[in-house]
This record gives sequence, structure tokens and C-alpha cells, in this order.
Amino acid sequence: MRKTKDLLSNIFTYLFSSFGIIILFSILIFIFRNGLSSLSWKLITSDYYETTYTLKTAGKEEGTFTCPTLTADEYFSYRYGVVLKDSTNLVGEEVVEITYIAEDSPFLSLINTSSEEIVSLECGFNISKIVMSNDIGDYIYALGRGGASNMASTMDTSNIITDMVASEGGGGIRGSLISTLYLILLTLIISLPIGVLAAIYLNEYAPKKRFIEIIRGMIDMVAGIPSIIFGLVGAIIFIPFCNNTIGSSGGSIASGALTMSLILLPTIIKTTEEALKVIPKGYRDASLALGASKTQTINKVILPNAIPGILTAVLLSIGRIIGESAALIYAVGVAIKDTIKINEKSTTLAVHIWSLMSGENPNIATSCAISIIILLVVFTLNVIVKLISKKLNKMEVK
Amino acid sequence: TNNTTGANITVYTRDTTSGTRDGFFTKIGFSEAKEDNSYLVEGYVEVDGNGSMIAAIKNDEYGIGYISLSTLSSSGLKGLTYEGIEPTEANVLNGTYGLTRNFNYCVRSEFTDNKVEAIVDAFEAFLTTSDAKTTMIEKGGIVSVTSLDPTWDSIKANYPICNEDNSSVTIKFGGSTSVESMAKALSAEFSAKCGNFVAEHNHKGSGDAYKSTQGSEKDGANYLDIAFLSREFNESETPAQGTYGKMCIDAIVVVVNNSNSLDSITAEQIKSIYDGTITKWSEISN
Amino acid sequence: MNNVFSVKNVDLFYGEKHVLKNVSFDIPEKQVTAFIGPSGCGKSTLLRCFNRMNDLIPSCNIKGEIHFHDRSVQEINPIELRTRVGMVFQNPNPFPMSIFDNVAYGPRCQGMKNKKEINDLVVDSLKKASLYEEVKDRLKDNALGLSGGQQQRLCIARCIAMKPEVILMDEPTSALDPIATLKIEELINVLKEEYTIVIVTHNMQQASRISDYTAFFMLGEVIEFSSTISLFKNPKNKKTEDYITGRFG
Amino acid sequence: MNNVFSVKNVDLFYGEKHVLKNVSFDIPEKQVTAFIGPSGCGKSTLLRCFNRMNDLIPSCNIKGEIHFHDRSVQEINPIELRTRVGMVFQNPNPFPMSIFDNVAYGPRCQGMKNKKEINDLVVDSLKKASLYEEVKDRLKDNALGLSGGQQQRLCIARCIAMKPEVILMDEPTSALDPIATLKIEELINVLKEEYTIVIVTHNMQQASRISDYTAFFMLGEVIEFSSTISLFKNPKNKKTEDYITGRFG
Amino acid sequence: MFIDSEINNVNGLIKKMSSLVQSNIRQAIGLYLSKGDNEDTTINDEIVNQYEKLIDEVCIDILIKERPYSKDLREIFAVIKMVDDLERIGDHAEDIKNFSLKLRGTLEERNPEIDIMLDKALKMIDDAIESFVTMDKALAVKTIKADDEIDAMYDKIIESLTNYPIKSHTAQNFVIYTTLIVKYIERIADHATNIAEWTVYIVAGIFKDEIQD
Amino acid sequence: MFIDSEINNVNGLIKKMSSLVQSNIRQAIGLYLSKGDNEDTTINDEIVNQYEKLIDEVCIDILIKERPYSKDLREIFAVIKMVDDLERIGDHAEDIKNFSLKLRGTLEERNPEIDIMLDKALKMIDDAIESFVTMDKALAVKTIKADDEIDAMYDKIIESLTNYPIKSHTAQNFVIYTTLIVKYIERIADHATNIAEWTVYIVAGIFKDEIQD
Amino acid sequence: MEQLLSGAKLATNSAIKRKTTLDKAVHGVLFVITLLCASIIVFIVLFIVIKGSSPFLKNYSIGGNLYKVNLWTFLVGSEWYVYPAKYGVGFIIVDTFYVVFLSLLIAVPISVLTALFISRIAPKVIGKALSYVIELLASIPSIIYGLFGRAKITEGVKWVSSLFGYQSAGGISAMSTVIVLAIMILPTITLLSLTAINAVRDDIIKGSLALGASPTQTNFKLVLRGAKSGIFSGIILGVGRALGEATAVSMVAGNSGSGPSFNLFDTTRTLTSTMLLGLNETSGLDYDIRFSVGIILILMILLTNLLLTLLKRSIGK
Ligand SMILES: Nc1ncnc2c1ncn2[C@@H]1O[C@H](COP(=O)(O)OP(=O)(O)OP(=O)(O)O)[C@@H](O)[C@H]1O
Ligand SMILES: Nc1ncnc2c1ncn2[C@@H]1O[C@H](COP(=O)(O)OP(=O)(O)OP(=O)(O)O)[C@@H](O)[C@H]1O
Ligand SMILES: [Mg+2]
Ligand SMILES: [Mg+2]
Ligand SMILES: O=P([O-])([O-])[O-]
Repeated sequence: MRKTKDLLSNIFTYLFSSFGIIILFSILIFIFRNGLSSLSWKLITSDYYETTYTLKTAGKEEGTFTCPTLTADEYFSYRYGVVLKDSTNLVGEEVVEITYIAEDSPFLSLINTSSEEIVSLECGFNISKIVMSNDIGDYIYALGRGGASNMASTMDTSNIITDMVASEGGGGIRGSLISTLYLILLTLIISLPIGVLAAIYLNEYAPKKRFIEIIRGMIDMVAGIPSIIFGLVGAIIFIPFCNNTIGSSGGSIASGALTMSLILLPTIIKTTEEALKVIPKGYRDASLALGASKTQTINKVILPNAIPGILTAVLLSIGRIIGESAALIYAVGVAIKDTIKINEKSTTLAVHIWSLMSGENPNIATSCAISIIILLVVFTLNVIVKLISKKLNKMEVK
Repeated sequence: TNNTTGANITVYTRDTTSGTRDGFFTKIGFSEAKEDNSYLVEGYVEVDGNGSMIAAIKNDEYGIGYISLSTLSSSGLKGLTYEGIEPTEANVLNGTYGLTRNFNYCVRSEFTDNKVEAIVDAFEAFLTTSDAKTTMIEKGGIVSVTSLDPTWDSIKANYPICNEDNSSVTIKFGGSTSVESMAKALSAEFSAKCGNFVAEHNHKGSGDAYKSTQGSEKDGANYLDIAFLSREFNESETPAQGTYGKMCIDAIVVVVNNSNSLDSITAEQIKSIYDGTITKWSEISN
Repeated sequence: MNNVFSVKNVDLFYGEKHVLKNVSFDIPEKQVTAFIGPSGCGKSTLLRCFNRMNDLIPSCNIKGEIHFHDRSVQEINPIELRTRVGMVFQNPNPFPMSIFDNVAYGPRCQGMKNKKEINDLVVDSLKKASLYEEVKDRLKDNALGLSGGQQQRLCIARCIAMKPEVILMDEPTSALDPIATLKIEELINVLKEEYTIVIVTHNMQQASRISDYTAFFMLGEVIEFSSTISLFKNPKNKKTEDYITGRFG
Repeated sequence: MNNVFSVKNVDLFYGEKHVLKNVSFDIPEKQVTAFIGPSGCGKSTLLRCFNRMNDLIPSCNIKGEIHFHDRSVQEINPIELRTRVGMVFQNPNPFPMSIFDNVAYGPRCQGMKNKKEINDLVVDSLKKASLYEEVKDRLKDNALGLSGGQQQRLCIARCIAMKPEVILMDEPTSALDPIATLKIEELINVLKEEYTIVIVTHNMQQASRISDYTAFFMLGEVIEFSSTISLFKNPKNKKTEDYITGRFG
Repeated sequence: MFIDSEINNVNGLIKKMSSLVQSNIRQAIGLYLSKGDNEDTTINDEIVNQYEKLIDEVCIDILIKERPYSKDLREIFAVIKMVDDLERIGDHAEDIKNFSLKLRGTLEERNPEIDIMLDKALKMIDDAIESFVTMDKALAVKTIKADDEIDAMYDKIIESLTNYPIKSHTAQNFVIYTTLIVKYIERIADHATNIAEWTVYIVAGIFKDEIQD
Repeated sequence: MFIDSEINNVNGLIKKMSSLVQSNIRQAIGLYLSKGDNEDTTINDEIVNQYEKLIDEVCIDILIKERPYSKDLREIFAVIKMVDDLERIGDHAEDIKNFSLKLRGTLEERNPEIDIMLDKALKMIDDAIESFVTMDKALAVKTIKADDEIDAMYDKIIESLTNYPIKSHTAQNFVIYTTLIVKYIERIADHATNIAEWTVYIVAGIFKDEIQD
Repeated sequence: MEQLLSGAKLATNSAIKRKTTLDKAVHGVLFVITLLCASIIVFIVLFIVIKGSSPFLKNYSIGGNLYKVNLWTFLVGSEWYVYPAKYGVGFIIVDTFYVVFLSLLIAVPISVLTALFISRIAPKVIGKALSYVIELLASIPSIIYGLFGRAKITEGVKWVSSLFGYQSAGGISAMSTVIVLAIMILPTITLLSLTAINAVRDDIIKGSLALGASPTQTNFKLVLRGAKSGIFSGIILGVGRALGEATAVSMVAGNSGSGPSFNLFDTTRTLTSTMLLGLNETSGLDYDIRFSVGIILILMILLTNLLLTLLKRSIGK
């Protein structure tokens, strides 16, 4: 009787928990399967916007170069001595990439159309178009989307390149990574002191009165508001506020940080309060009984012991900031940027994903790669915070 | 492997702010549904982007929808012949393929900054050059480049601003998301040709184009200097003379799942499908 | 014999609850006075009146007079009072900092800065609390690493470092094992040379063992206050007798 | 006199740590046997061997034989063993449910379903634990609302409801005040009519008061095991003498 | 209450021991009064000694187990003391018996005061024990007072014995033995006084020298 | 250790009391031996009684404060008992003094056995106290054994006294007082035995009837 | 007397006064800060209400026509069409509740049992690793869940619906929404349940085992029971997250224009997806009406929280 019941219960537990665990792992697997191939150091360090060069040749070139050994997808331009290859860039678009430039190739001495300076291309550059005009003034052009083969053969027609666009890099998330860090920093600078101080008030000073219960309830309510609402609030309050105060136009990291601060305050207050609650009452009594003032007690005894808890709050906050998209889409915007300023728009990694996914050509691979980066960041933070708080947790004796 | 017989048709549509949707319903003669879902067949699915559309129909062998021609080749979907005409660039250019729309642009009519104004002027001119047009083509636009088109080299003298260093000037681009990648390519190229001004792109949809340059939001937080539309201006959008223009054409393709045996469709059929007159695949014969 | 505290007709309420009822007696100087009585009879409450720790309980309301020497405690700033009237709690509660810092905490809070002075004070206090020998090699270690009994002696050292006149102890050994308890009892025996000690204890044997005077509380009243031996040998009051002979309840 | 448990040459290790060293003695039936000794000497550990609660500690490793009647405890299914050998812990640990459910918990776990039967059993157990009168009007109330002493008696009732032969108690009164302690002691005195009781206590007076036999432990060894009075009056071993006369440390 | 039952137990033992001692002393005195005629006494001091040991042990057990305070402690303490007195009374009963036996057949003239003293001593024992059993302080005090009379009589009797006309060896024996018997009676009264004093101690917590009234 | 110092304190008191008692008994015996010549004794039984009371009180205090177990308890218990014996010895010293005074000037022939008995009794007291002070079980046992000799001598002396030729009133007084003195000495030896027995109890935890060599 | 002096020397009068004043000042500052934190909710509600109530108060011109939304039809409406300004949120409320309820039905037992498994059954190392993984999953951006849902879950749902002979829109359906939501709240509920289960006092568990209860009985009868308040907190948080989740939901819900529909394989619409869909590009009435939906959403969340908290309290007794 008991045995069958136990057995049944156990079967249920194993079934459900393995179900849950499988689901959770399948998400991880999904992310890694799709994202791992796109994950590279380059993705993290490069700009989102490629550096674009508009170029032309110095004059008519007639050189014939000898073809190196080519692999599949590679094509050689005899006239210009470059090997072109069909490849994909970081964002997953098909591009034509230069994989070889012969010595003396004219591509090593092209002229920048605007500055008239000499530019030399390098392997790894992408060529997005080449425009030539023939003798009768018609345009002959080869485009990246036409493929390397087409471009190479077009180049080998005997015309002068009048307009050529080559680019380097692009598709990276450096900007978003930095702006994520900025946002985290700014948000914490705003919300952490306020949250911690409020928690101290609630836990250390607040009388046990209805009024305080109401205040607590109100703070709890904030925790229940979905982030999309905060997004709206950010859009109608903080964006104008920042525009008027720090000269931003439209959403900015600052307005995002203010919005995130609102979102995080309840979490920080709650977590800090939990940490404060764990501190034995004995410490407070002991300190006061030693003639310390309340302020001294808080400074010297309460706060140092709440640090692990506050760190947890920080961790939770960072996790939340990193994962948040709905609120930031409205409170900051979705424009990916490479140079990050606090009073300008930019995207966090999550919004970066959102941006990638909402375009005409959604890019799951890069999105998942960014997710992996997010996971790694969160994981590292987790580990660091746990290590630090273990180190700082004075109430635990090593 | 056509096993669609007898199955219901799932209708996919873009949301009402989409320029693609606008062009599609206008061209198939179902303008009522342009902005009003209530005309659509019961059980339609509204998706929020081209990518979602592709993903949805890829996953639904009974689905039908519409996407931009430029994304067809990479989408893995089957593009249907429309009124007997193959959806190709050539057919669009020669005017036989009817399901098309224009990519338009619109710039501010009033500027506070002279430099910005000068650069925007130059950009408008740049859009008429072969330089720009080849770039549009590279990004999927359909436009013919003829010897009549000037090169930027040939006209840049008219725009002395481009000889200056503009790296401290920010130009705000925005509007249609369909045009976004094209716009980015154009701005990147033009920036290189015009003193390296900073191009800031914030594309949220065609609806922004007029609104954020000359309309209600033109002085709002998200104002734009140059904006794009993937549709025509509607009655309420009345840009000032000389502040807007057509850039190129984009074709819309009716798409079905690759497993669907259907190859072609007529405007009439599409309308019937979208308004619910036809609900089963079996009712459409090739 | 001088009295350090003199309690006169004290009534104490927690909200509506009448917790101390017309309590009057004196705490003699440099003697150990023990408070005994059943749980909830108000022993700790009265003890907390002596250093105004009851101020921290908002619902607490005191009537009557408690004098510390010649001043009413209500007129003495609590911070001053608490520097002069130290307290040791039931559960050893050293701060989670080094042993040294624990002892230096109070003086530092009072603004003592001079390193040497602090150092001497710490060593001296630890010696007085008979802890110095056991911890002298690890003054920088976390105080929580000490055993329960050592922790409690540290708390006493911490208290002594304030150079108080009185040390209040609220069941200081109830969380300790018999060996540690014995050490604390011995310490109290030594400390009473220098300090006035008031101790709350559940343990009648402890009261009889270490105290010179004993106050027996019941339901908020002081039933009997007299010299410890006479209270245990020959209590005046039947209630006291019943309690100490285990004939309660 | 019959023996309920018989401990033969038991050595116990927690990992590398040798916690019980060659312990041998018998626990007589329907008597109170007390374990005393300094903290950490292994009293609780041996107690936990009797109902195999040590099984829950992975690093625990037992050598030697402990017999429950004629079977080695290692051969008895722990669930069966624990229904026959009840345990009461140091801190009262009633389950966070109603008083009734607390007592009914064990029998229900054994599959008892009949409402009436359960009801009778609960009432009976509460009566035996001398708690019934105090709680009969609020059997449906949460057990956590009881006072510490009542909670501990509830835990005893909960244990009795299993109709065990033996009740193991690990410092059952160390968290209680003197009055509650006295009640439990009286209860133990009554219970020994029906049950074999093994009790760990820090309190020598308690051991001397309620137990018939006392085992004195030190550093994992049983230094002396004999009748309580003779152990306290005239211990055989110098270590025992030193411990009970407070001459340790 | 454990301690109540323990103390009851002790009191019970004391009572039993007392009545045994009382019976012994009565028999011994009876023997003396009957001039040694009544030979078959059942005086058994061994049992009294056993009681003494038992009560001592029980008191130690109580000290170990109950750790008494206040009245309980005083009671145990007094019992520990008192049991010695009882035992000594028992001893003296045996002594009186022995000397009474030696006086058997003597026709010497007995001092009638001795009979009175014997009566008084018996009364004192009874009163002392009664006062303990009933915890009657007044009776105890009265008993203590009574000892003065005994002492006075003792002096007088010894005086009279020194004046007793010794005409024969028997007379000499008679004087010596009677002296000892009287001495024992005086001791018995002393012990009875002690018992009464301990009773006062239990009840009032004061030692003998503090007893007024 | 509190209890150590407390017990030391008690032991100290016992020692002081003992030496007082020893000095008293020595003086009393000296008085007897000097045939009452040496009149200025400093025997003060009152101080002995004060000691008894003090030690009783201290023991009770220890029972209250220290709650002794094991040897400590036995020691306190034994002290409580023993102090009575000491006090009684003190009493008897006074008694002996008084009767010795009464024997002053008597020229009756003293039984030399009495002197030996006195010596032995003194030795017993000294030994008993010494055994307690040094917790020397062997000495205590020896002391206990010695009591048998005293008892034997006592019987013999009483016997001889009954045969003492009474020729005068003085002789009669002499016989009676000597009887009492001898009786006291016998009692003193008994009390010394008791002290030794309690010493054995403290050391070995066994009562007197369990003492085998 | 010397003692007295030295005690007093440590605490000079002026220093004590300074301390006391500082204490008061700190108290005041902290109080103001706390009030500020509490007032956030007021600001949020205030702004949303101001903005969200204007569709019912003000006329908007659309295509030359003036529109104003009727509050009643808004509340009970069964259609949501941007043009011609047919805004009925009633069916969306029903659909939202339906979807959230079902997702809880799935997520709660799974999370609770997973937490139980991690805390009490799995070997320590594995349990620790798993709880790490779950913590990580809690911080994955929701759009990734949306992606996963659109890529994998819809496929599964499509397959299941075809088993039932029902043709779903490529799996885009209420069912997918339910599953995506369930997965999203899984880490939240699991983590909180885990905390609650871990917090069940060890001595109670030992007490149960010592009574001869089997480990399984202990887990189910005692541990889960003891942790129920914490589990409930987890559920409350989960409900909040489910109700408030926007990005992922709008990717798999299908955003049907009318309803309510209880068919799991039909498309559905939630309040958040309604707010999110096309929000970027709209203005005027269509923009403001989303704030009205926001009011509804806030109300719903606050109400459910309130209800659940009350329920928790009554169960917790
Ligand atoms: N902060 C408080 N608010 C309300 N009542 C309180 C408070 N503190 C204590 N009491 C009540 O006051 C009474 C006396 O409490 P106090 O702590 O002084 O008792 P105690 O004698 O020290 O008991 P114990 O021996 O259990 O420590 C008790 O009934 C208690 O319930
Ligand atoms: N789970 C464990 N793992 C390792 N060592 C343990 C464990 N439990 C107890 N010990 C060690 O075993 C020894 C005996 O512990 P035990 O709890 O039996 O002592 P005790 O006599 O009951 O002490 P106390 O009176 O403090 O309860 C101690 O040194 C303790 O540190
Ligand atoms: Mg208290
Ligand atoms: Mg233990
Ligand atoms: O559909 P769009 O309006 O973004 O082009």
C-alpha cells in the first residue's frame, strides 16, 4: 500500500522533473546549436557598422596576374590580381570577400573618392559593388548579391572602375555590449543606493504601523507591474525628462537606466531587506548596548553584513537588465550603435537581438550567439558574486 | 507532394502599419483590408514582420502570405506566379509583374542646422546618381541604371558641404523597416562620400516617414531628417513639394510553403482567399 | 553599601500588557544581583530598563522611577547610559569581525582613535574576561570562529572595554554547555570585584551559586528580594519557596 | 531484566573522524537510561544509531553490533525500526500543521485510514503525553501556536502514537524553561511504565533525577555505565567523578 | 512532585524508626521498672541501626536527585542530623536494658524520682517525635524546655545516689548501674531535645541557639 | 573551582574545631589526671558549639550553592554527621572536667587502667581527626578497630568499680563520678570511631557496616 | 568614582549630542527615500491612467473622421481591429486568463516537482548544477524563448493538432503560447520553490523520518506542505511574469482579431501582445489605446496578485 503509493509518487516526481529538466536543457541546446557557429571573438569585438570605403582606380589597369590556387567559391580577377570569395558576414548576409591580393595589384593603391587619398584593400574586406562605365557611358556593374564569380568576371572586362564600395568588419556587438555595461552601471548607480537605503529604512527604522504596511504594499505592487508598462512609462516620462535635462534626443541610455531603476527598485529593496532580516537581532542590540548610535550601528554592523545580500541584489539586477527587452525597446529605442554615449540611443544585447530579429532578414544564428554571450556573462557574474559574497559573508566562519 | 487538397487555407498577413501590406492589398484590389483586419477571413494570422512571415509559412504547409521579392531567394518559400507572370526583377522592370510597390523617401522641410540641411540636400541628389542606384539594386531594390544617370563624381561639385569634414554631424535616418538595409547601405556609402557624417538609423516603420519629418512628431523625441516609406503617402500624409521622391520599386511575392503544389495565382484568387470566399486549397486549381 | 540602581514603584506596559507591577528595590554596588522567576515574568524587561534598551520597543511604556546613582535613567542620554551600563545577551553575539575589532568596537564608536590606546584597552579587556590567553595568537581572526563559551567571554570583554560600572547579563549561559557555563560563572565571580553585575538566569543553581542578592519575580512582581543564601535557605514568601523548591505549575 | 538494545564494540566514524570508540553496553527494558558527557563526546551520535538516523549522514560509518532485541539494527528495515523506536529531538519540531494532524501523521504514514481509529489514537496519545487537557479545544489549530513545552509534549505524543517500544530523546528539554522542563521530566517518569526511554542530557541534575541508568561518555568512549544513583554518589571512574563534580576543563 | 514523594518517603522511614525506638525505649524502661522481671524484651538495636543507614542513604539520594532548596533542604538536613539522635536513643535503650538486667533481683531502694524522670524522658521522646511528625513548632519548643527539668532531676538523682547508703556489694552495684541508667536517661532527653530542635529548624529555619519563646 | 574552595573552607573549620575539641579534651583529662589540681582550664564548650553551628550552616550553603555530587557530596554529608560527634566530644570534655573537679582532693585509689584507657581514647580522637584531615582510610580503619579495646577496658573498669571498697562517702562519690568519667571516655571513643567511619565513607563511599579491614 | 569617570570620559556630552542629531537626520532622509520608492506605483498608475483614459474622453481624427472609444464596448468587446477603431479588449482579457491559467497548470507541477527533485532527491552535485542552470535560464532574454517557441514548439503543436485532425496555423496557437509561457515561468517558479523547499527545516524532516515515514512520504506530506507558502510566492511571481510577458508571446500567439476562443489550436491574443504589436509605428488613438490596455493589464495583475495573496494567506493558515 505505502510502497505502491511511494512508487507512484516517485514516478510522478521523476517524470515531471525530468520533463522540466529536458525542456530547460532543450532551450540551452537550441541556443547553443544555433548560436555556437556564429560565436566568435570577432563578433564580440567588432563594430556593428562596417567601415565603408568608396573607391575608384587611379587609371586604366591592364595588368595580367597569375592565378593562385583557388578553392571552391573562389574566383580570380586576372586584371586586378585579387581572389574573391562568396562568404557570409557576421550578420549572416551573403557577401563577396577578398581572400587574396597579389603584389602590385591595383587594389593596393585605390583612390578614396571623397578624400582622394590612396587606399589599399586587404584580405577580409568585402566588396559590395563595383561600377564601371564603358566607352559609351553605360554603366557596367557587379554587385555583392550577384556573387563572386560574376564580380570577378565583370572586373575583368576592360573598363575603368569609377565607383567601388568596399567595407570592412561590421555585424559585431561591441557597441551593444558596451552600452549594456553602461546601462548596468548607470542603473545600479541610480537604484542601488536608493533601494538599499529604502530597505534600511523599512527594516531598521520603520515602525510597525499600517502606514508602513501600505508603503511596503505599494513597493510590492511595483514589482508586479510588467516591464512593458515600464517601457511605456519610460517613453512618456523619462525620455522627455532626459531630453530636457541632458540634451538627449529620443531615448537614451540615461532614460533606459531611469526606467530600469524603477523596475529594479522593488527587487533591490526586497533582496536587501531579506539580507537585513537575516542579520541576527543580537548584533543590533549588542551594538546599541555598547553605546553606539543607530547610525553607527547601521554603518559598522548592519551594512557590512548585508553586503552579500546587496551583491545578490546586484546580481539579480544585472540579470534583469541584461535580459530585459520590452521596456528598453520603448525607453531607449532599437537603434544599434557603435559609439556609445549615455545621452544617446543604443541597444543592450537583448534589444540587439530584438533588432536583429525584427528586421526583414531575421538572423537566428547571431541572436543565439548573442544569447550565449549573455548566458556567459550572467554565469560569470553569478560565479563572481557567489565567490565574493562567500568571501564577504562574515557570518559564516571559514 | 501535394497533400493540401481538402485542407483549409491559413491566411497570413502583416500588421496594419506595414507598407508591404499596404502595397499588397492595394495591388490585388482589396484596399478595404489595407488597414482593417475585419475584412479578412476568420482565422487569419497577423505577423509582425517579414521575417515572421517567412518563418510562419515555412512552418505551415497550408499557409499563404506575401513577402518582399528581395527576400524570396533566401526565404526557402515558393513564390507564386502572379497573373501568369513570374516574380523576377526583369519582369518588374519591364512592368509586366503587377504586384509591386515603390520605395519612397521623404526629408524634413525645415531644419535648424544648416549643415544638416546641406547634407540632406546632397543626399537627395545622391539618390538620383548611378552610385546610389547600383547600391539600391545591391540591396534588392529594382531600378534601372542608365547612362542618363549622373555619377556622384559628376555632380558633387554642386555640394561643397561634402568636401568638408562632417564627422561631427549626425543625420537621422528612419522610417520603413523594409527599406532599412537599403537605407543603411546608402547612408554608409554616402557618408564615405560626404565628409563622413554620422548616420543614425532608427527604423520603426513606414508610418514614421511623414510623421517624424514633417508630421506630428517632427519635433518630437524621435524626429528624423531623412525617412523612407515602403508605400505611397496616404491622404493624411502631405509632404511639402520637393521633400520626397521615389527611389526604386520593390516587388511583393505571394508565397506558399514549398510543399504546396500551387504554382500560380491571380489577384482575384488572392482576394477571395483573403476575404474568405475561398477557404480550402481544393477550391483553387492550378 | 551603596546602591547603583534604585528602582521605585516601577510599572511597565507593553501596549496594554502590564508587565512589571510596582517593582521597587535597589541594586547594590559591586555585588552580583540575580533575577530569577518563571518565564515571561518580566526579568529581562526590568533588566532592559537599566540601560534603556526598552526604548527600542515602541509599545513600551514605563511609569515610576529608576535611578542610576542619583539621576533618573530617563534623564540620561541613552548613549551615555549604555556606555556606563554594559549588557551581555543570552546568545553570544560577537560581531562578525575580528576578535580585536569586536572589543575595539565600543571605544571606537565613542571616538577613540589612538591605536596604542585601543590596543592596550583591547588586551586589558580580554585579560579581564579571562580570554586573552586563549586568543592572543589570533586576535585578527573572525570572532565567529570561537566556541560558544569563548564567544560569550568575548562579549563580556567587549562590554568591559567600555569601562562600564554595571554589567547586565540576560541569561548569559543558557546557550552554553556546562563547561563553558562554569567558566563564565567563575569569570563573574572575579568580575564582581570591580563591577556591579545584574544577571537574569533561569537556572536557580546558577543564581544560588554566583549571586550575592537574588530577586524573585513572578507575574511582573518582585515577590522577594534578599541575600541569595537566605532566599534559598529560608525564603520569606510562600511563592518563592514554591518556586525554588520546584512546586510551581 | 531484559535488554532492549545491546551495543557491542561499536566504533563509529564520520569520514576519518573516530567518534565512538569501542562502545559496549545494554539498554534495559522499561527503564530510563541517560547519556551524559561533555559536548561532542558522541552521545547524540550513539542515540541516532538506535533508530538508524545516522543513515542520513553519508560520511557515517559504523563498525560493531547494535542489537534491537535479537536482531542487528542494520538488518531491520529503517522504516520498521523507526516505527518501533521513536525519537524526540532537542528543539521541539512539530510539523507545520494542526495539532491533530501532527499526532496522526505517523499512523497515517503507516496507512491507517479509519477516521475513528485515528481519532481515538490521537486522543489517547495526547492524553499519555499529558497534553490532552491543554489542547482538547483546539486540536485543529496550528501546532506552531503552542508554547515550547507544549510543542515538545506534542512531539512526544506524536511519537507515542506510533506505539513504539523505545523512545529516544536527544536533550529534549534544553530548549525549554524550568517549568516546561519539569513537566517533561514528570512525563518521562510516567512513560517509563510503558516504554524504554533513552535520553541524552546536558543537565546532570536531570540525569540524576529521572534516569535509572546513566552512561557517561567522554571523547567517544563510555567511561562508566551504571545505575544512576551509584554513578552520582560513588562513581567508579576518576573521569566520571571529575565530570560530575564539575572538575573538568 | 518528585520531591514531595521523596520527602514523604523519608518522613515515613523516620516515623517507622521512631516508633521502633520508642518501643525499644519503652521496653527497656519497662524492664527497669519491673526490676528486671520482665525478661523477654524484643529490643533489637540492629534494626534501628539499619534504619539509620537506610535513612542516610535515602537522604543522600534525595540530595543527588532532587537538589532540594529551602524547607526541603532544611528537612533533609534535619533528618540527617536527627536520625543520629534517634539511633543514639536506640543505643541507650539497649544500654538501659542491659543495666536493668544487671539490677535484676536487687532489692535496694529505688529513688522514686527516677521513675518520674523516666516518665518525663519518655514523654519528651514522644513529644519530640510527635512535633517532627506534625511539624508542630510549639510542641517542639515545649519539649526543648522540658529538658531543663530533666537536667535538674538528673543532678538531684546523682546527688542522691552519692548519698545512697552502701551496705553491700549489691548496693554498690546498684548505685553504679543506677548512675549509668540515669545518665542514659539524661542523654535520651538530650537527644529528644535535639530532635525537637531540628523540628524547629525545619519549620522556622532557625538553629537551636536562636530559639526564643 | 568554587566547590574546592568551599570544601577547603569546611575542612579548615573542621580542623579548627577539632583542635579546639582536642585541646579541651586534653585539658579535661589533664584535670582528671592531676586529680583536679590544675584548676585553670580554658575549656570553652560554647565556642565548640558555635563551630558546630557554623559548620552546619556552611554545609547547608554549600548544598545550596554547589549542589555537590560524588565525593564532594559524601564529604559534606560526612561533615554534617561528624560535626555532631566532635561537638559531643566537646560536651564530654566539659563533663569530664566537671566530674574531675568533683574528684578534687579525693585520695581514693585510682584504677591505673583508666589512665591507659584515657590515653587510648585520646589517641583515637587524634587518629580519627588525623585520618579525616589526611583522608587516610587505613588510619581510620585502625581507629575504628581500636574502639573494641576501649569497650573491653570500659567493661573491665566498670566491673572493677563495682568491686571498689566503699569505705566512705568520699569513696562512694569517687566511684560514681569515676563511673561517669569512664562512661564519657567510652562515649568519646565511640564518637572518634564515628569520625573515622565517616572518613572511610568519604574516601571509599561505604557505610560503617560495610567496612571490612 | 574613578570607574565612573572613565566610563563618562569615553562618551563626552557633545559627541553624544552630535550622534543623536545625526541619528535623527539619517532617519529623516531614509524616510523620504522610502516614500519616494513607494510613490513610484502612484506615478506609474497616474501616467498610464492619464494617457490610457484619453481614448474614452477625447476625439481622435482618423482619415478625416472623428473617433472616440466607448468604454463599455472596450471592456466587453469581442473584436480588436485597429481600423476602423474597433477596440474591444474583453475577449483579450478572457484569452489572456485562459492562456495564463493553462500555462500555470503545466508549469506549476513541473516546477514544483523539479524543485523537489533538485533539492531532495538528486545527488548534491547534480542538484547544485541544475539549480545553476535554472538560474541561468531565468536571465535569458524572452525573445530567445520566443524564437525557441516559433522554431520548435509550434512544430510540435502543429504535429499534435494534426493528430487531432485539426489544422492549426502552423502551430501558431493558444497551445504554443501556453507552452512558451509555461517554459518561461518554469525557472521562476522552480527557483522560488527550490528556495522554499530548501528552507524547510531539517529537524522537521528528521522528525518525519524518525516517525517511520518513508522519504517519499516525507517529501510529499511534509516538505511540499511546509514549502507551500514559498511555492505560492513563486506561483504569484510566475503569474505576474506570464501576464506581463510580451515579446515571446507575440511571436507565437497569432494575434487573432476576435474571440474569445478556447480552442487550443486556434490563434489567440493576449493583452501584452496587443500592446506590443506595431506599437512602434502607431500614433494617435491606436497608440493611446495601448495605454488603456496597459491599465487593464495593471488592474489584472494587481487583482490576481491580491487574490492569490489572499488565497495564500488562507491556505497558509
Ligand atoms: N516587545 C514586547 N512586546 C510585548 N510584550 C512583550 C515584549 N517583550 C516581552 N513581552 C512580554 O512581557 C512579559 C515579560 O517578558 P520578559 O522577556 O521580560 O520575561 P522574562 O522574565 O525575561 O522571561 P524569559 O525567562 O522567558 O526570558 C512576557 O509576558 C512577554 O510576553
Ligand atoms: N554529520 C557529522 N559529520 C561529521 N562529524 C560529526 C557529525 N555529527 C557529529 N559529528 C562530530 O561527532 C562528534 C560527536 O557528535 P555528537 O553530536 O554525537 O556529540 P554530542 O555528545 O551529542 O554533543 P552535544 O552535547 O554537543 O550534542 C562531535 O565531535 C561532532 O563534531
Ligand atoms: Mg528573559
Ligand atoms: Mg548532542
Ligand atoms: O513594412 P514597412 O512599412 O516597415 O516597410
